[in-house]
Amino acid sequence: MHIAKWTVLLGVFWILLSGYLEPLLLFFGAVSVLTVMLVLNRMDAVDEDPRGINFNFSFFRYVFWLIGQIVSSSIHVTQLIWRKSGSASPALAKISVDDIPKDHRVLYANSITLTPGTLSVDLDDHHVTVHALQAPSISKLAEGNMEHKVKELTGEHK
Amino acid sequence: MNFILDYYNYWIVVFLMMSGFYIVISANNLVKKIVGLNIFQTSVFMLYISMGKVSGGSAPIVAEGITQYSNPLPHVLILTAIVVGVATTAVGLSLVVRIKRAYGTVEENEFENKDDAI
Amino acid sequence: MFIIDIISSILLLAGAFFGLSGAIGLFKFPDFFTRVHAASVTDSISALLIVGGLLLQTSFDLNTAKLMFILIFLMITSPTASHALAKSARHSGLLALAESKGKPQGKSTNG
Amino acid sequence: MNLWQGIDPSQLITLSIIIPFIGALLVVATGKYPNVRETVTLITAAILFSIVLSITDYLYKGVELSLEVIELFPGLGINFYVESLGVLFALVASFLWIVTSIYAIGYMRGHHEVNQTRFFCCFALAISSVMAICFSADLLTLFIFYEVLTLSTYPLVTHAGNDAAKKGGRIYLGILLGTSVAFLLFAILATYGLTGTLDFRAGGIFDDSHSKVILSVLLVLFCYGIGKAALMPFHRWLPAAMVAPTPVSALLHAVAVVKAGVFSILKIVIYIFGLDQLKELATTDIMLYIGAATILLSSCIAMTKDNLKARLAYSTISQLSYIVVGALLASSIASAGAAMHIATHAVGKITLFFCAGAIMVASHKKNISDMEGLGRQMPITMAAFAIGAISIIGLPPMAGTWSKWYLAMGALEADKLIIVAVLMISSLLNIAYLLPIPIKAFFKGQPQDGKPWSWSEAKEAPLPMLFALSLTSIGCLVLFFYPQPLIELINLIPGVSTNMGEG
Amino acid sequence: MLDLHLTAFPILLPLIAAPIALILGRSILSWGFATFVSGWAFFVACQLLIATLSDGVLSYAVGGWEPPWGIELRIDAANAFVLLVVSAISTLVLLYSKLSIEKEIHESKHSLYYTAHLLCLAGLSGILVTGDAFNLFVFLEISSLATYTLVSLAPDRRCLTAAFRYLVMGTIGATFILIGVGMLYMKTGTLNMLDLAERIHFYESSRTINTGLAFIMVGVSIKLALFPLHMWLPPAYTHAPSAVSAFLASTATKVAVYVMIRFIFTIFGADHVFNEMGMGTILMVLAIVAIFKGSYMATVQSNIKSVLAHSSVAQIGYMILGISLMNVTGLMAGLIHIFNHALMKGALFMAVGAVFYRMGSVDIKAFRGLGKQMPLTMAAFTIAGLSIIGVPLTVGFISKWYLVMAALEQNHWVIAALVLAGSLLAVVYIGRILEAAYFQEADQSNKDIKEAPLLMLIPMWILVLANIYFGIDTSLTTEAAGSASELLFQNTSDIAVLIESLHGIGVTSTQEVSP
Amino acid sequence: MTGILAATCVAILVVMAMALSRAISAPTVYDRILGVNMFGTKTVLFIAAVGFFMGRPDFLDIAIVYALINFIGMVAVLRFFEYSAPVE
Ligand code: NA
Ligand code: NA
Repeated sequence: MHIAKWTVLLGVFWILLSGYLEPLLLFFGAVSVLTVMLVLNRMDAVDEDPRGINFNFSFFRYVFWLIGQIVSSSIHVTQLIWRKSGSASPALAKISVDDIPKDHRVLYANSITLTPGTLSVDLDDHHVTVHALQAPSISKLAEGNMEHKVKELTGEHK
Repeated sequence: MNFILDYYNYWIVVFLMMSGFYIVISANNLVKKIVGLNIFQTSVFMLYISMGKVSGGSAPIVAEGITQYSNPLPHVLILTAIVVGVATTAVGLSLVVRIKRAYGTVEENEFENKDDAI
Repeated sequence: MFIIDIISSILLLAGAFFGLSGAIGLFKFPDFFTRVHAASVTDSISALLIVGGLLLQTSFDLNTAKLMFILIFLMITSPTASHALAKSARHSGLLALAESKGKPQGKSTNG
Repeated sequence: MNLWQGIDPSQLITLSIIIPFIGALLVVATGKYPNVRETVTLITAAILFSIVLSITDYLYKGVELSLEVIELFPGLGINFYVESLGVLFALVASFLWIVTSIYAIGYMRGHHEVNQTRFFCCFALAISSVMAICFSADLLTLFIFYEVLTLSTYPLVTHAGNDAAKKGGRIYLGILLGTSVAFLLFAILATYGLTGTLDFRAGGIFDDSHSKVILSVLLVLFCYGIGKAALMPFHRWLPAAMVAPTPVSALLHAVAVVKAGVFSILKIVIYIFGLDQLKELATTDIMLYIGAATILLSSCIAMTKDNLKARLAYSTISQLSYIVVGALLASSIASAGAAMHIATHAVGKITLFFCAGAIMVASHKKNISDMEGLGRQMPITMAAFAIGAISIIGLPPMAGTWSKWYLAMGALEADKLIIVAVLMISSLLNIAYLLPIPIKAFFKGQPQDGKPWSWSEAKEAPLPMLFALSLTSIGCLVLFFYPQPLIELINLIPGVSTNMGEG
Repeated sequence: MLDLHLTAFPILLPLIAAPIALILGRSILSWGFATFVSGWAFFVACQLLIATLSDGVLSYAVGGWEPPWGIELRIDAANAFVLLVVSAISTLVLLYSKLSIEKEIHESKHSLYYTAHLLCLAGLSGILVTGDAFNLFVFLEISSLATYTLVSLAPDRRCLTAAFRYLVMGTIGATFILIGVGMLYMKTGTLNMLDLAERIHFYESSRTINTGLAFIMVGVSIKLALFPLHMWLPPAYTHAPSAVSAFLASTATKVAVYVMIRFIFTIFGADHVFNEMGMGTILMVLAIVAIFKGSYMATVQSNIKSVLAHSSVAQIGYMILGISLMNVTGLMAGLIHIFNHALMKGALFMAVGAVFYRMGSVDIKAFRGLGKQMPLTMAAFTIAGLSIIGVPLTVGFISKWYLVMAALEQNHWVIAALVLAGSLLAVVYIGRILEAAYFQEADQSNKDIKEAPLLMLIPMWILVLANIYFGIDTSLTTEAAGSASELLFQNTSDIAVLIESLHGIGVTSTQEVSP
Repeated sequence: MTGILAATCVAILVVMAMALSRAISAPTVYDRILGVNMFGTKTVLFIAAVGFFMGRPDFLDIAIVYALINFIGMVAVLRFFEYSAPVE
């Protein structure tokens, strides 16, 4: 099932990019998709298939929410940049990720990094080390708002 | 002044060429020599591409509604030249790897006297 | 159709503005990790706005798809890159300003 | 007598060159069985001599013999043509090859020399190239085989294979190759550039259209280009080649190498420049006086040499310059003298070398000072030495008289009295450095008891050597009493004649 | 008229064979296959030469695209002649290399060696056959890349630094050519050589074209190792495997000489390059310096391959001198020396390779006493050595004769003398080696050395006998080189006529170009 | 509209220039990588913007390729530093 899904996805992507539908070019497309699948297959043999994030409606809601976060934190950081220098009070902290299911932790860490002001420096089994431009950002993060949103994705409402 | 402005692309070519050439000659580290060689080759690519420019001509990829294009031939030639450049770099770097393994260093002054010694 | 151009211009200019401020931040901030934040500004908001502005220029065709792909690709890869960079720096022992100044670390929640 | 009546005459030329070459191969093939090898050499030499005789016969009959082998360059290549001067040299070389082979057999065995096969093989190759030089129709062919002669004799000079041989070989090759490439080849190319031809043509190929200055320079280049003529200062290769065993010296001095040198000079003077052209060139006199100087100087040096072979070497250098001087006198009779001197000097000098070799083998004596009283042990050798010496000096009844006579007449005809004086003085010098040797050998160092000499005391060299040296000494005599065939042959050379007043 | 597709064979055969040789894997298989293909290419080269000598120029539009748009393969007497040399030498070297590389290249790299050799052959043939200036650059790089790889296969680690330096200088040279060709294209808008020749002279004197000419001449001078741009050659040929040195010394630089000839005579016109641009004197002076420096350096080396490498630098000086004399005989001398030098150097390097095969060293000490122990190899070395010196009845004499004759025709008496003096230097560096082989005793360690195996002796002696044969029967070389130089001078005079018609003025009284 | 696009392009160029200068004069090697990476991602935006400015949106293909190469380059450099990490 997994292979079929990817083959279709890559095929569509190939056509989107090329925009040509002549048989010869389609043939080349098929060949390149096939090669990628072969390589993908070999890679799959390397590490087990992680349960992908399911792209349902709640995911898109999360994305929009994240964009909002990005905008606000960017504005915040930009203000910081334009203010006199020395106003930044960087901080480094470890935040527990025990409650977030394994396969969503990457999304959580990326979301932290994506929103300017906070940067996930390291991700291990129990914690994500976060570096923040301003100390309060860490505490804001600690409140778990983003954590909550990520968990919602998995459908487990605590 | 307009001598420089009108021919700014050729000035870039000359600058790249000379800096690449200088690096090739003066660099002690073999990898840097290859970097210099690449810069030197890139300057030639710039020369060819800029000679192909037709004033008012768009990029030489066929698209509807565009009648005037720049001359595609230099671009095609340079595609080949890039491939040649990449091949040369590949051979050069593989030689550097083997020199490192054989001499333990890629600094030209260090392995110069290694051989004269034996 | 005039409206779209205006919005697009606004988005583009905003994107440009954030890009420039991020670049300036690159010079103003004291240590490496703070500079990563400045850089991520340009990677995230500036890219979003500029690509958004460009999207409005396209008439919902192949180019739109390509732009969307670029945006999605950037949104996924730039945080990963920043993370990898920071992690690599950290692993090689580069101290963040916070640590080097002995400031109490931020309140760490439940262990 | 013409044994080769059957085949087409011009093929004789090919035969004369190929036979020694095949001989060389056969010698190598039969290297392991010395007796067979020696007979092969002798047979080949005999066959060659017969071929040369039949060529001479055709020459007398006025049959034109010419052969075009191959074209190296457009309009230029390896071509042969028989003319009397070439025949003269061929006769001398082929006859003396037989004699020297006989001699060498005795010497090699007596002196148990190492790698004799290489000696006989290279000897044959040298003769082959000499034949090619004799019959070359143009300067290019002459040059090609002139070089081949140098290369084929190099292994002979470095026969011993030790350090001295190597050094000698280096000087030998250095000077001969150096002069031939730097001067001779340059002159040949310049001549071709000027005239568009290199053929030997009676009266010469230059004419008044060519600038005299260039021709004069060419003359100098030719004279010095032919290093084998051993004109000073390019003579040092000859003494350096003394390192080689005596049969090789015989080959070098009498049979092939030096003869090829002076022969080439004569050919160039007669067939490239032409005697009358020569008169008008400024450098003719300069080279003439250099030749004269070489005669005198080398005779003086010869006197100082106690080693017999070294003395003979310097004697050869001076004798060669006789021929060069004869040629440069630009008089027909002087050229006749020069041509004749090739034969007379060959016979005379080879006798002396044979004696030197015999003395070496029989009494292991090299230096003249030790040879006092040797006459008693080696009467025949010493007698032959005396005859050879007298012939070299140029006194009757020996062959040398004729050539010196004609040379003197030539000098007179060209009213170059100074040359006449030089000839006189050099003869005196010859006497000074040659005659004392046999005289001391016979009349000095009498045994105390005054017992008259008896055959029992004789400790002579091996028979083949004795036979060879007596044959050549008789040759000196014969050539004096019956010079007619030789003179006839020389008169056939265009522009050269043995009687006065021919201009 | 032979089938025109044949003109593409010299490139296609080795090009297709190269990967196959790699796939074959086993050394013996790829050796057999490579030699077969090279032999076939040689056979085709013969056909092409015969065809050009009888029917004149063969032109083939690659892929059906008519010139000047498409790439055209143009074969005339000049390149057919050089192609014959290159393919012949390649076949003989391949035959020779089976045993030679056993002692010099690691077993695992044998197929790689044959592949690189075939690629080099394809590149060289491409340079010779193509009529398109840019295509020439591409083939030049193909052959060069293969050459760098070949040089780096030797056991001695110094081959790596030699290969690297060769790569750097070679790439700079090729890039100079690319710049030059670019400038020509910039001004004339075409890359086809003949088309270029016509259009270049439309302009009275254009700075761009002259700069292009300068770049090309310098670039090609690097490729053919003309003094002072020859620095890469000695280490490369010394430390490369013997079979590689044999192949490169006889072909690579020669093809570059052909390229220079092609650019000077066919594209720019000899009169323009030599008289107006004054390059004649520059080339002449550099050539003479190359002759003396190369020969002198050869006399002081202790490594024999280094002697031969420096000797190559000198011999290239002779070729360029021939060209710079700007008359038919001179050009003929240059072309003939390409042929002759290939025979000489091929044989010499093979002989040295045989010594390395037995002795494991090519130092002059290893040559001591070899005259007795390896008689055939040393005999081959002697004859080829005599040919380098230019002794009559060898090919060397023919080249020397034409060169001095050409100098005299232009009444450069001094140059003629210098050439003869130069050849005397060869007596020294060859003599030194022969003395070691024949007069010095071998030390104990190599008393039991046997003669080189048959498979090495055969190609060596084929070249040696060719050295003698073509020194005597010069009909083939004279006819081929003669018609080639006639043709090249015809190109030049066509251009001269063209200039005249374009500018309506009489052609300036150029150096009397005697056809 | 093209004016705005031009302005954006210039702005992006400026950002790229600053990123590059940061990379050149950076104290630590990681600052250099950060600068080069930022330069890379801005190039993607620049190519896209220039494409629209010159009315040739097919430049987007080039932008995509450049984005891919930039990311892979970044990962490659970091892996290299991961294993032999010289900290200046
Ligand atoms: Na962030
Ligand atoms: Na490159």
